[in-house]
Amino acid sequence: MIHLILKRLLWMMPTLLAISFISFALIQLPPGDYLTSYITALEETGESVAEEQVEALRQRYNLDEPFFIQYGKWLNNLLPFGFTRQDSGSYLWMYSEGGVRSFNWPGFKWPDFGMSFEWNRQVVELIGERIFLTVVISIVTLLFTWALAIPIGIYSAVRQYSIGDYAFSVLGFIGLATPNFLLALIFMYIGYSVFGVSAGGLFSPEYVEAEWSVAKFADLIAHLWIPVIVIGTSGTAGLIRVMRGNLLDELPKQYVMTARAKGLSPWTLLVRYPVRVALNPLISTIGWVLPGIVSGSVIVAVVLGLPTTGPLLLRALQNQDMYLAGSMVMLLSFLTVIGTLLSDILLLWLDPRIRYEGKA
Amino acid sequence: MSESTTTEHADGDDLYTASQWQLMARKFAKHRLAVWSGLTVIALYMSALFCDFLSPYGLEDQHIDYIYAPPQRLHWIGPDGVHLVPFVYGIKGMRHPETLRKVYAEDRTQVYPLRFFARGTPYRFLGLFETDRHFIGVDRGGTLFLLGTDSLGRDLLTRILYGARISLTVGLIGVALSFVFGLSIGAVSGYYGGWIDNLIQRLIEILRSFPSIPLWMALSAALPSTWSPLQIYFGITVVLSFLGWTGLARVVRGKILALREEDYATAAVLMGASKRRIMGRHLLPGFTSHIVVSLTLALPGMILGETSLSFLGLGLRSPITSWGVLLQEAQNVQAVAMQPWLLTPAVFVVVAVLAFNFVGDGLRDAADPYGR
Amino acid sequence: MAETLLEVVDLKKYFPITSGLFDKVVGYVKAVDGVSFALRSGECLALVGESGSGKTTVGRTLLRAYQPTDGRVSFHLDGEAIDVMDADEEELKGLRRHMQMIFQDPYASLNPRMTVFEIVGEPLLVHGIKDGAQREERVRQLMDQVGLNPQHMRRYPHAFSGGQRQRIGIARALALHPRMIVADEPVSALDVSVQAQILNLLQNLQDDLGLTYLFIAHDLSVVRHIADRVAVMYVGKIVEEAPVDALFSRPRHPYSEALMAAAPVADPAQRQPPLLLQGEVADPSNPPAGCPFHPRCRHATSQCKTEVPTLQSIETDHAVSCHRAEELHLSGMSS
Amino acid sequence: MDSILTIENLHTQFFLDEGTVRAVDGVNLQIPRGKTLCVVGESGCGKSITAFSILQMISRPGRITDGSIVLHREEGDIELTQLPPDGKQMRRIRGAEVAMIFQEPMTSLSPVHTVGSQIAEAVRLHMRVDKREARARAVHIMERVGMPDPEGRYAQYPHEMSGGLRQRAVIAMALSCRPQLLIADEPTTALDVTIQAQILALMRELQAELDMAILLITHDLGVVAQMADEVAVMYWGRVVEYGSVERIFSAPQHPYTEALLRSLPGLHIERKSQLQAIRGSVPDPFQRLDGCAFHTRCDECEPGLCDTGQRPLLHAIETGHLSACLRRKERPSDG
Repeated sequence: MIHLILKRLLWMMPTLLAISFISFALIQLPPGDYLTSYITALEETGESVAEEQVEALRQRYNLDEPFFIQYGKWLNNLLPFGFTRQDSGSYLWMYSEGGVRSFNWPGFKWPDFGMSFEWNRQVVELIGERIFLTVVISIVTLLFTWALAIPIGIYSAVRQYSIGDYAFSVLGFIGLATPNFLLALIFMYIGYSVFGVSAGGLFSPEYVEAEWSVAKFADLIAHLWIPVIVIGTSGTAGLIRVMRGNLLDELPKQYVMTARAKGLSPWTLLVRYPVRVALNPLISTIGWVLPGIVSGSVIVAVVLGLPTTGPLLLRALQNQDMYLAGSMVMLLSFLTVIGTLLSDILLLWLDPRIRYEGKA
Repeated sequence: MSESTTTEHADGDDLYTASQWQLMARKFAKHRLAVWSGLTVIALYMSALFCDFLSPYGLEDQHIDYIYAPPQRLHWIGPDGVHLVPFVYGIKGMRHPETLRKVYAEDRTQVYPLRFFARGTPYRFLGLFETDRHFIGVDRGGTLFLLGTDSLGRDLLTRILYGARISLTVGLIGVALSFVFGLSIGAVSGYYGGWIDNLIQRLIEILRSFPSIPLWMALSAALPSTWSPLQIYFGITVVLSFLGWTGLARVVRGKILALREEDYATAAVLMGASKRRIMGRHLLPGFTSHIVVSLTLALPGMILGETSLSFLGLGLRSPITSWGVLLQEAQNVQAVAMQPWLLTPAVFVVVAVLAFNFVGDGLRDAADPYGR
Repeated sequence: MAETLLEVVDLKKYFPITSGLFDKVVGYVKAVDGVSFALRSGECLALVGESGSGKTTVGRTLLRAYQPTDGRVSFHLDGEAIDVMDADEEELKGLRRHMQMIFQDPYASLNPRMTVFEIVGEPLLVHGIKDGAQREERVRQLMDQVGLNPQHMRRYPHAFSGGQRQRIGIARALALHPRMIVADEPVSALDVSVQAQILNLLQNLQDDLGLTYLFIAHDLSVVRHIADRVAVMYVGKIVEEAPVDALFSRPRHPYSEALMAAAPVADPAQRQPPLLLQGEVADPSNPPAGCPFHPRCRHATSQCKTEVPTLQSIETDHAVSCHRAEELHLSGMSS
Repeated sequence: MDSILTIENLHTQFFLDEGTVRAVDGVNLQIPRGKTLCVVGESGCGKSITAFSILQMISRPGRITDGSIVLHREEGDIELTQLPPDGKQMRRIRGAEVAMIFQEPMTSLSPVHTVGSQIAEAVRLHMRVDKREARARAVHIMERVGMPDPEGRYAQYPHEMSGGLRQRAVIAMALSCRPQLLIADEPTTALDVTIQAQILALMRELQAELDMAILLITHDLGVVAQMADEVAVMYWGRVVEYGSVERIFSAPQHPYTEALLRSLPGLHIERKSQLQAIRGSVPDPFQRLDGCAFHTRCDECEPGLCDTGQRPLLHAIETGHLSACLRRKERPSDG
């Protein structure tokens, strides 16, 4: 089992590296460089930019260097350990001949995702809390999806072709077919026209700027359900299909017959045997449910005005604030990779068959 | 041989000589919802094809006097009794005394019966010849806004019909691109195996771990703003298919791996059939139906992707008209609350996506007519 | 004695087992571990064994459906021995005319998307008979030969029962006039009443066409009925090889004896308490040291636990791989 | 005859889109107490569905449409078909009085529960014992069915065991509550012959010890000959012949039984001779046939008699020997 986890961890490395590479490529994709957009942005606000300031920025972002060297330096910056830039502004590993001064390998440092041009702040600062809220929403949505999809899936499978099954199927398909943002709009419309309140945001106005407290947390919970339902609907619909399918595959199997022939009551039988087995593959669906949730949350957050990564990402993309955008895309992908890894480990722990194969 | 082993069946040769596709068609035909959905899909594409004829106005016809006009109702019964052809009343706009917003009311004195093959804005029918005949319209002086108008006084029904052209084809081209990539990469992966397979599988895994919308957003934000509408359109399809091919490649690879182990594939090897023949005659036909299914199921995803991106302002932009672009007008609650008809393009999105899903589902059930 | 058609020398087929972080190969399933035998022209040699004995792998490897790990297979054609294992694509295609296979599963072995005409005609097409009418004529003839109605040529496999499908598979194997056919459990998936039909067909074809069979099976009564000689396999090796009569009346390997005792005889008058063979078939990825059968053998001595026996001739045509073959008196199937 | 179970005129049908399958079409059977009744027939003859019907484990789209199944027990008879299929009474009978084991040892056990816990669960369901006691009993019965190291095996998962061991575990589970009747549906079909012999011997041994009746469902006439006291031959949803194992094998009365026995290769048949195959194949399950269902394949079929009217009923040839042949009604013969 340890072997399998190690193996998965090892495989995660190239995945993360590839994600960082694609993310950096995204940063580089738009024509022109950020400095140009930055200067334009500054000039628009009426500030003038000094020549040496531009030069300093050019240095800081290595804009004159070839693509791969820029990538290497960017990567080096965001790793929590590695080579630090020396006072001279040169990288140790680039100029080893020129005399080693000092380096703090393998010491740790805070990852440096670069600067946001628009906000003129560190990317890390900007996305810290937003990433946290994104994670909270994703996890709660995942739980919501499961809590709803599993019982419905079981019902649909056990009562296959009943009216309830058909009703859930149709509802599920509609859920799949409705774009997230439309659902969000509908919710807001209902909130606005029926209750006369704004359904947006994650906090009541008085808590937006407040420090974390029990009251703020309670307020978060009270606001969380709308985005969770909106984001979770399509995933729930998909999972119902999966659960129903899994269970329908398991129901006619012989071990279910054997257990029934023992004299188990229908309910105990169902829960203890086929449902238990059908749940296992469901865990591995986290791998594709999670990117969906993160995706959905981005759009929904824009519509509902949630203080998560979504609106920030959209703004960053619209303004070509690429360090911010690239870092966010990368972090969101990292999150899903880590989520998938966790689900794999969970599966390994729950399913003796996989554990056994790992041993052999 | 001492005995004949063939049993004659009463229901004849028909079922026994039916090919895979015939069996599939028969099974599909039993799936009523899927058949209706299939007809809906065909109807949607037909209306997209003939949108300039079907719509009452031209795409960019602006009616300055009728900004944000609500949908007009079709009436059968007028002050003068029952009409054989439905009609609309004329509408009059006026300022609300307090909010100063424009409100519209029916003018019951003006009756405009629906005219078929009415004259209107000229257009080139399928690019073939110039005409000004529209399927429906009303006489000069009247208006026919069955789904209301937008902020520039443009007829929404017209714009939705034109939008279908873009929204329904973005998916097609995206899927076509995914198909080429998915099939070739999946086939290479499944057929050659080894390190190539391993590499491709890793790549797919990496691409799949990206949340699609943020990646799409980033990619489409990277499209140069100097591009022409057509270039943007193709740019978006490429962006959409960037992730679409992975699913298909997996299906293809899995199927090849499974079918390669089938005894009938071994039999072909043992008779000395060439690799090309085994691939083309034994493996490929084994999963074409599955490819058709996954393509059908990939289309709605692409349509949703386009709609979402355009809605956020990162996909198609006006002057291109797509359903997503139309929905941009419905971006905030105020707009939706005041002009709920602006959401009607979304109804078309939902219907189209639903229809594709049901067709795909029906095809999936019919795909394997040889289930033992 | 008839001339040798096929000679197999020290055939080995190992499947790697991978494990660990880098899928390192940590061992091998030695599915076939040094098998040698010869097939004489026109005879039926049965390969008998339980699951995991490697009998199916032998059949597939010598037809080069699997790449062998080691060993030599030569096919004797018109006085010339052709090396099957080293044959290149071109030579192999030529050889395939003469060596064909019949499969166990009548469902999996026919492509459901091809008509009977296409299935049976495919070998002809592959080997250059492009003319449709000519192919149709031959397919008609083949269907007739295996007892199918040629009028059903345009039907798809799903229109046929298990037994009929097996006939289609046989017709396909016969299409190129092969000299030798590997029949891999051709009747074990069929119902009892159909099994006899197919066995009769196989025998008639052998008589009419002078075919040579390598008949892979686990059912001893079928083997006794159709085979001339039998090779008993246990965990990748042949443990005994003998003419049918000799083997069934007086087996020389304890495993052969045990197999026969375990086979249920369809006669309630012959209900002996079977000679119970304890334990299970050894794991081919980790066979026991010495004689692989020793943990289950009643007659095992300390020698059997350490020394690997070799297949040795003890009578004409009768070879056995047991240290105690000479001294043991084993009983076969009584009749 | 003292019987444990009586089945009368049982009809079980499956309502499919393509039509109705009369899987069991008027079965009459009595299972003698403490003895083994073998139901033999080809695939699709309804033998397994009969077994499932006894435990009322027919699920949609199937349904018992007619007939009665009566379990005779000390406290009085009980008609199983009158009980709600998943009601308390039926559940008390399942596993405790009537137990069942299935064909596939690979899939008979839940893959995500330990083997021991599955056996202990059966114990706890029907006996008032605590967890520790249930575990002890489970270990005990595992030992009794010949599983080496029962304590260690208790915590193992099914995939960690071989097919033979799994089938032993399934038998242990079925016998844990000392049932009066064990229904075994092809319990050895998926096993190798040597393992099959072990399992059959184990069943015989346990039967004697527990004095239980066994309903053994199989297609293998060899297994029938080795195991049965009484035999019921089924064809196309009905019992066509019933009698003691000696009578069935030495003097079969129904042409189908006769033909089945004749078609087997075996010691009494000359090697390489033509087997007497039954022509044709089992009729399509959706078909309706008038008269005797076997008439399409029967050499003795008399047009006008065998292919018209109702399906023939079983009639006594002599005490304890019944047959359902229309032609041989009047003239019983020795085989």
